[in-house]
Amino acid sequence: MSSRIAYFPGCSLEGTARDYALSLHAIAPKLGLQLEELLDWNCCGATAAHNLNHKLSLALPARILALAERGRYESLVAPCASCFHRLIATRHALDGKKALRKEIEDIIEMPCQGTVPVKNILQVLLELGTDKIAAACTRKLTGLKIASYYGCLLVRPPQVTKFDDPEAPRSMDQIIKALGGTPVEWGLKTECCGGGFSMSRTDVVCKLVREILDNAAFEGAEAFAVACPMCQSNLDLRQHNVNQRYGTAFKLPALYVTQWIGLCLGLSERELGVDQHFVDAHAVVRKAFAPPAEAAKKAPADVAAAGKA
Amino acid sequence: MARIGVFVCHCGENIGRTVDCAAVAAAAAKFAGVAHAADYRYMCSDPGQNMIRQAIKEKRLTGVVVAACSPRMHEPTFRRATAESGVNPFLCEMANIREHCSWVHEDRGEATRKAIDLVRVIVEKVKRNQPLLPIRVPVTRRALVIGGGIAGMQAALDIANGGHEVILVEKEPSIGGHMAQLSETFPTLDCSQCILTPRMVEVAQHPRIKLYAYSEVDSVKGFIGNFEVSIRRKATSVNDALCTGCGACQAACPMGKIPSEFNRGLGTRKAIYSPFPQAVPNKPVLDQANCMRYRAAAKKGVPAAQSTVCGKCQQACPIQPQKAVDFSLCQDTFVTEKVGAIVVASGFDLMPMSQFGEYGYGKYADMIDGLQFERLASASGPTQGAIKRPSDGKEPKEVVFIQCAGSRDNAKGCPYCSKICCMYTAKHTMLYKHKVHDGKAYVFYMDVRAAGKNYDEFWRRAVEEDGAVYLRGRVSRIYKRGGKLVVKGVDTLSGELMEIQADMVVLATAAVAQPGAEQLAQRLNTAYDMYKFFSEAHPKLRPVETNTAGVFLAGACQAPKDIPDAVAQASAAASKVQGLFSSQELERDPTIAHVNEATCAACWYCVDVCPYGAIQKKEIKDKQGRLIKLVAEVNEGVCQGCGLCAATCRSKSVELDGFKDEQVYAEIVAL
Amino acid sequence: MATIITAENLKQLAREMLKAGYRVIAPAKQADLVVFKAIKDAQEMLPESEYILPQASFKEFVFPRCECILRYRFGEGGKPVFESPNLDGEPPQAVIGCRPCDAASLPILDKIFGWDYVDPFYFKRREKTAVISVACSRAGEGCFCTSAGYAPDSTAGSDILLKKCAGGKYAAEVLSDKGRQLAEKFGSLFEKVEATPPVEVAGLNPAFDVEKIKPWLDKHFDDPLWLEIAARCMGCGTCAYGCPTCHCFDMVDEGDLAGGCRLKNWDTCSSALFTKHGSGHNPRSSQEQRYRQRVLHKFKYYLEKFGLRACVGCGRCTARCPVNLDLRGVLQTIAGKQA
Amino acid sequence: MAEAVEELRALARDLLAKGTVQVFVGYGKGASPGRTAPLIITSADRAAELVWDKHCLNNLAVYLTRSEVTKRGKVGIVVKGCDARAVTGLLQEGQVARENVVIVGMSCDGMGEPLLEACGRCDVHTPAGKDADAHHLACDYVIGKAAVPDAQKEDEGAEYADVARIEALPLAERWAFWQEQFGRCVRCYACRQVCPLCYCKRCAVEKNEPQWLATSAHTAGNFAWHVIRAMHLAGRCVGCGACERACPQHIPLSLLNKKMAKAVLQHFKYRAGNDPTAAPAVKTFELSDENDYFR
Amino acid sequence: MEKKAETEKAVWQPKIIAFVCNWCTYAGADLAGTSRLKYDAHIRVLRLPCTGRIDPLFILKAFERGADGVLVSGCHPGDCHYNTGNYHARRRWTLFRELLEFVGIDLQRLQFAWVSAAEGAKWAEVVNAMVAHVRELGPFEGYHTMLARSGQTLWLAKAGANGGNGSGHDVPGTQPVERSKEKQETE
Repeated sequence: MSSRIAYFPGCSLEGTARDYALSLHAIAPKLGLQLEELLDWNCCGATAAHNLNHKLSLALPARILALAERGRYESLVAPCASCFHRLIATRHALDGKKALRKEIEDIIEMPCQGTVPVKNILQVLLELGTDKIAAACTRKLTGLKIASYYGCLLVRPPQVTKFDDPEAPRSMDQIIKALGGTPVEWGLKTECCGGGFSMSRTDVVCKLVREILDNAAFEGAEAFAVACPMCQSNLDLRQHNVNQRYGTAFKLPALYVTQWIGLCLGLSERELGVDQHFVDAHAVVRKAFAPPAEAAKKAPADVAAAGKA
Repeated sequence: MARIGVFVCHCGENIGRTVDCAAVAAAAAKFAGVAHAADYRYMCSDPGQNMIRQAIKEKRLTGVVVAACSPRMHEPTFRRATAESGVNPFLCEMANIREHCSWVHEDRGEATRKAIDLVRVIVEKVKRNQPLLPIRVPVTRRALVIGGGIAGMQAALDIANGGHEVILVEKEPSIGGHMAQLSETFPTLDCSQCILTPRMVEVAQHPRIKLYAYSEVDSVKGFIGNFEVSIRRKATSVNDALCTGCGACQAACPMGKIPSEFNRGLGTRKAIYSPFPQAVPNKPVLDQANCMRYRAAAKKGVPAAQSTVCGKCQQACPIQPQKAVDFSLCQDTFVTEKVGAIVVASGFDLMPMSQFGEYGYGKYADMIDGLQFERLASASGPTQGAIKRPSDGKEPKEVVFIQCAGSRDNAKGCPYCSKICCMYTAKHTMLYKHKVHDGKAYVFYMDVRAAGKNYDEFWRRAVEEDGAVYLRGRVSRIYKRGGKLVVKGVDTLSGELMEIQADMVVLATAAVAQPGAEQLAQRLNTAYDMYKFFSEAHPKLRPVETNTAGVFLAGACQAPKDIPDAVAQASAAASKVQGLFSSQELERDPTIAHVNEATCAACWYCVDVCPYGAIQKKEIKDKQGRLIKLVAEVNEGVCQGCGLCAATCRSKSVELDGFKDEQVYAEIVAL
Repeated sequence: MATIITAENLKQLAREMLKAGYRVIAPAKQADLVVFKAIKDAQEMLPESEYILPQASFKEFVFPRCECILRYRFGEGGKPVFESPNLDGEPPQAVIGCRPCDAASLPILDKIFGWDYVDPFYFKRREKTAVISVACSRAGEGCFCTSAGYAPDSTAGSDILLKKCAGGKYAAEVLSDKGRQLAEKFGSLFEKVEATPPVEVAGLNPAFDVEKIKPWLDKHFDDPLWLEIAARCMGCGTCAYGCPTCHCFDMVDEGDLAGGCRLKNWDTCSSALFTKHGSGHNPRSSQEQRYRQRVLHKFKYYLEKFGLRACVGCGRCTARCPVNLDLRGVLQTIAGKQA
Repeated sequence: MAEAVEELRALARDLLAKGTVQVFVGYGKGASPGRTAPLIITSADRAAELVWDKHCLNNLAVYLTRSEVTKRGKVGIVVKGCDARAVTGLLQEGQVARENVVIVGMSCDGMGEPLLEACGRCDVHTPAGKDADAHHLACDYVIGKAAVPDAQKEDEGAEYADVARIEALPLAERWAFWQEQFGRCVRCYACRQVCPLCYCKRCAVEKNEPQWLATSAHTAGNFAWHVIRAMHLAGRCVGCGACERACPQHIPLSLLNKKMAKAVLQHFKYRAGNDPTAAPAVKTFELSDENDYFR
Repeated sequence: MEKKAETEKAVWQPKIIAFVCNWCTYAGADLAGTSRLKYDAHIRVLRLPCTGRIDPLFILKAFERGADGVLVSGCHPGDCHYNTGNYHARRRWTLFRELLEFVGIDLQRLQFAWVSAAEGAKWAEVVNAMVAHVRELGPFEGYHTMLARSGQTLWLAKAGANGGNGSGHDVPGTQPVERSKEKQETE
């Protein structure tokens, strides 16, 4: 059975995270996911709105929810963790609050009952079933050590997202496992990456990203799996700055979980936009799909290289 | 026909000033059923009381109404006077024309009219009052103490020394409780075992204390003075009568890898074991789940006695001819004890570390809780008191102590303060520094709460003399990096983010209720709070009683407590019990509820609303013993006379003596 | 020589009686119900075509559901002072438009209230009451007057009996002095005609032979039939309180320390409390016993004592009964049995 | 309905014949067309008298506490989905022992012609059968399958519209309205007698020491009687409407009970008769219960 | 006419019955006394062990006795001498007051308060407020008329105690007494 899912790109999947969108749309048909882009969608307000105006920060996502309801969709998926968070947080905020909901409905001039559930990409994939994903694979990430990095918005706050374990999430690791990869047990799965400070306070972001890279590498990770444009850009874009700043030599490509899946479905790095990353993923990918013998030879070297201060 | 006497008091000027007492008396004299009415300057004075006594005799009064001050003031006085002249004291009532009338109103006319109304009301009530006799309940002068920790032991000893028999029930193989696990105690740093073990021995040897170790309270029937308690004695496979506690069996047991509960998993024990060397009673118990023989027998589906597997413990037992280790003793047994009072001292537990996701769910070997540290530091512990970290036995050089791990944390469902952590953490830093001189001890804290004799001085010593580094702030995350635990927190005083590469982390995890406290409370039909701690009857004035008469509280089962507090409360509970035991019978206020069995519809609403569980179901049978119907029945020993049942009963089949429907009705109609 | 009154004049009669200070009791609408009520305006009175039987008889205008029969208060020294309500002030009243069955209940009630002790409250009202009934031009589903020994045009209890005839007219049969006085007093409204015009009177075949009832009852005080019928009886008073002939009452005092009054309230033998003793013992402890009492009282005891049955066959008890306990059916069954 | 009635008769015949039950309570032919009457039979050969049609209004649960029925042994009883609520109430309050009654649930598309207003929003057209969980009354047998779908759980607004209509009146008009209604009551107690939840051996109004409630059918007495009855049914009334149907004076008694049901739902989030394991709202409390009206 | 109305208002005094628990409110009222606080005299206190003992029947009966207002008061939530009596009572009242309002009774005439043993001042306040409210509403005409229609003469009142009303006509045999005369009697 294929259920109609409303797809909300938000700004990043149209911009910085075009590769995220690319890979998602590449794998969706292969997995039988029926994504329909929400017509006339608007900005979710992201971090900016609720710093400026509480009502606005609710009204913007509310309108998106309303559109999904009008379209009678089974669910609404927002691949961007920030969009996801705004949408689900709004749904939560309006839940059971008659007066507030009325007010917001008046602002957006649409009924907003909160009937359509909001999901992030991981939820959608898990509900699809890891076995189904595994089955669809044409090749496997033979034993590639991948650190799943969730960041702050996918699983928190728990009472709102009601998804996975807020302190030690497992969902992405399960998918990686299904792809034949080896999930890395590490401590900073949900540590802050610096998010929006990427530009304004690069120093802060570098400090935070470094710790993440460091711990992941230390636990033997060869690459990251992410599901948030913000995380991806910080890990990927800033890795080079970190190495410069701290004299480290991290070389941990950060791929969207959708990209990892795509690769295993036999799609090319280009089709999935993997080639658009700053940290070149090619080597790791090649290794992943290379026969085990070769993989064994290659692995330790760059791990050792990494993490040296 | 009723013959009521009405006595109006002037209370000097207090009533007379605003109420025309003579007029009130005159009006009362005209009420139907009033045989005598008089007013007097001071009714409560001897001459005043004599007036009443006389009138009762001369006018053959059947009831007395004293219009004076509040019944809360002088009701006992006048009821006594009434009783002295041979009329049941409950046929005397007061109309409150002082506090409720003369003192609060100015207009003499109004006040007098109101006074007359109030008197009429009470006259009508007294006409319908019935003589009541105080309820006498026989008291079994034996006490049950649940829990053999320091509080339970103290209570047991005090009661026993007071001359009464005590049944002491402990669920572990040995008494001693958490205190037995402690290395030293604050604020004196004296060795816990040194002060505790003599007490344990005293309990064991006390002629009036019957100790049931490795046992649990299974059910409680009855009420104050008359409880019947069924106790489950868990199977030990050891014949206590024969066993000398020589320990040969333990030595012989091949199962060496079982984590020791007493050492909180830091050490190991055998399948047949006593938790620690000074255990009381010093008899081992056999843990069937971990015994080869029992496992094998279970697989085969034969009783262990018939199995031939292992049996080394039995072979090793020196007792002849019949061995003390006896595999036929494999079933729990039950004993019933009759007691008059119950002291609950079931203690507390620590919040499991698995609840701390941000700290890795306690997955990290080198993250331990307070009690585990006590075991590390204890001379009798798994490391003989040497501070070695669990993972690799290395001596930790940097130790982080985290207070309020769970406590005062709504997110962990535990907003209260655990009270003991500040002090024992300070103690831990000292013990650590005394043993690892070059070590560094960091303490993350919210506040240091050191109220108590010599407490503040104590933690200051930890800082000033032993150089513990106190950081005011919370720890946001701990993760493993190689051999280190990376502790990320903030020092809110300097505003700095802290990151400490620790060798070992000690969580002062919240003190929580014992698992099973809830069930125990339900068995005892006592209230417990939202955190499953037992509730006291009144937070200020009845701190050691429960809302169930005859059940008292001692120690940390009521709320987290340190040793001195627990001991003090235990002694308080003990003295309550001895007070209760001071006479053969206990006298209770007779204003209690009764059920009209003819009209009771058996809907059990009264049973469910009664705050005291004082109403039970009663079977009505015919001569042949066939059940005719069930009805509600009030237990005189337990009922406190609130009348909730009476108001709840739809068929009006429950009446509350002293406030019967007829009485209240008459009062209302008199207005 | 016969007397005629037009429907219009019947209304006019009501109007003039009201003017003359009468309490006029007629079938009128009360929400969705047709009831007997003391109308304020002749317009309220329903035309004969719009009802068969009001939901209860007009009994309560001669035997109120609740009336004060004694007032007392305690004087000086608690001595009681009694005063009895005086009904002389009560206005004359006329029941217009009731059915012969209801009218027939009055002679029955007269018996019980006028037996060894003459109930002044009942008879004061009774004397002041004139009954102008209208014969039934059609029978209701539940009607069984013909089985009960009456007919759609029985004269019993009526002072004037009207029978419907063509052209919205009624042939008026004056049956008593009271009726005669009325006919004279309001003579202008009646017209004399030579011969009685043809009248419409409903035909209703008897459902059973009432004579067969008592003989069976005489012999079957204990009979499984009672439980079979009455196990389903709810024990409420809907039947009794709608019945034209039920007359049982209870007496209660309501008051306070200074005085009060004694009330005479309708009561019903269906209620478990009806026979309950102070001791708690109840000679009629179960519903079938109580239902048996109801039937025996109406068709045996009353008949033996007063020569009348306490049932006029209006069928209200069955219609009103929450569990549709069918008296007519029960009587049919009994009549069908061999005594 | 035709096959349902045959199935019902067969089942009743079987239960009585086998002695599974000694007495069977169902519906039989009424005295007049458009009515049925409760039918209580003790022998299998009378099973043919059972009927099942659009006029089976009575809530038979009331008989489960009547000695005239229970004294004959184990009872088999016919219930509609709505009546099952009353049975649930009786189980909750220990008036009926589940093992002493065999419950035959009848699937029902709604009763009355025209359809009863309450049936319009019925959400239990088909009573729960053996497979029901602990939180629903499980009928021993369920006959038929309702043709009409269960109503969606509508908002309280629609459910209590008639109550709201009264609430909307100014106080004085409300008072006048009820004065008129109560003024008509003749105290036949049909409302109480037909109510399955009014099972008390001795009703509050029958207590005469003291006589809290006047037995006289005057307005004041009636006022007190109906107010207290509503109180005694608060959180217990399952809304079957039997009282109102039984009232010969057509007093809208359901209004009072519905008002209480509404209040109980609003304040205590409880619906009577839904869950045999639930604690009735009026014998428990929450620390957080409404407190605003206390000074 | 005007004048008559005024004099009537002047002569009428409210009749208010209070049901209070023994442990908190009754003690609180005692405290009001010992503190010599002054409050309106037109309240009559009936003492019960606990608000949990107060049956709705009591309140109806109070109104039947011609009360113009009824006050119910006990321990604050959590302070009940019997632990939970007032919680159960609170549920009862939450429903009962809604019911009475539903049948047209102004809830100013039935008020509830938590007054602790320490709140003598609050008790005085509560009473004064209550009496003031009822004074504003005037006599409970609605109920009194119903009683009158039902032949419920308050004989005690006629005998000269507070309050008072006439007797009516709905129940035959009880003779009408015009209310104004009643009121003169009360003074």
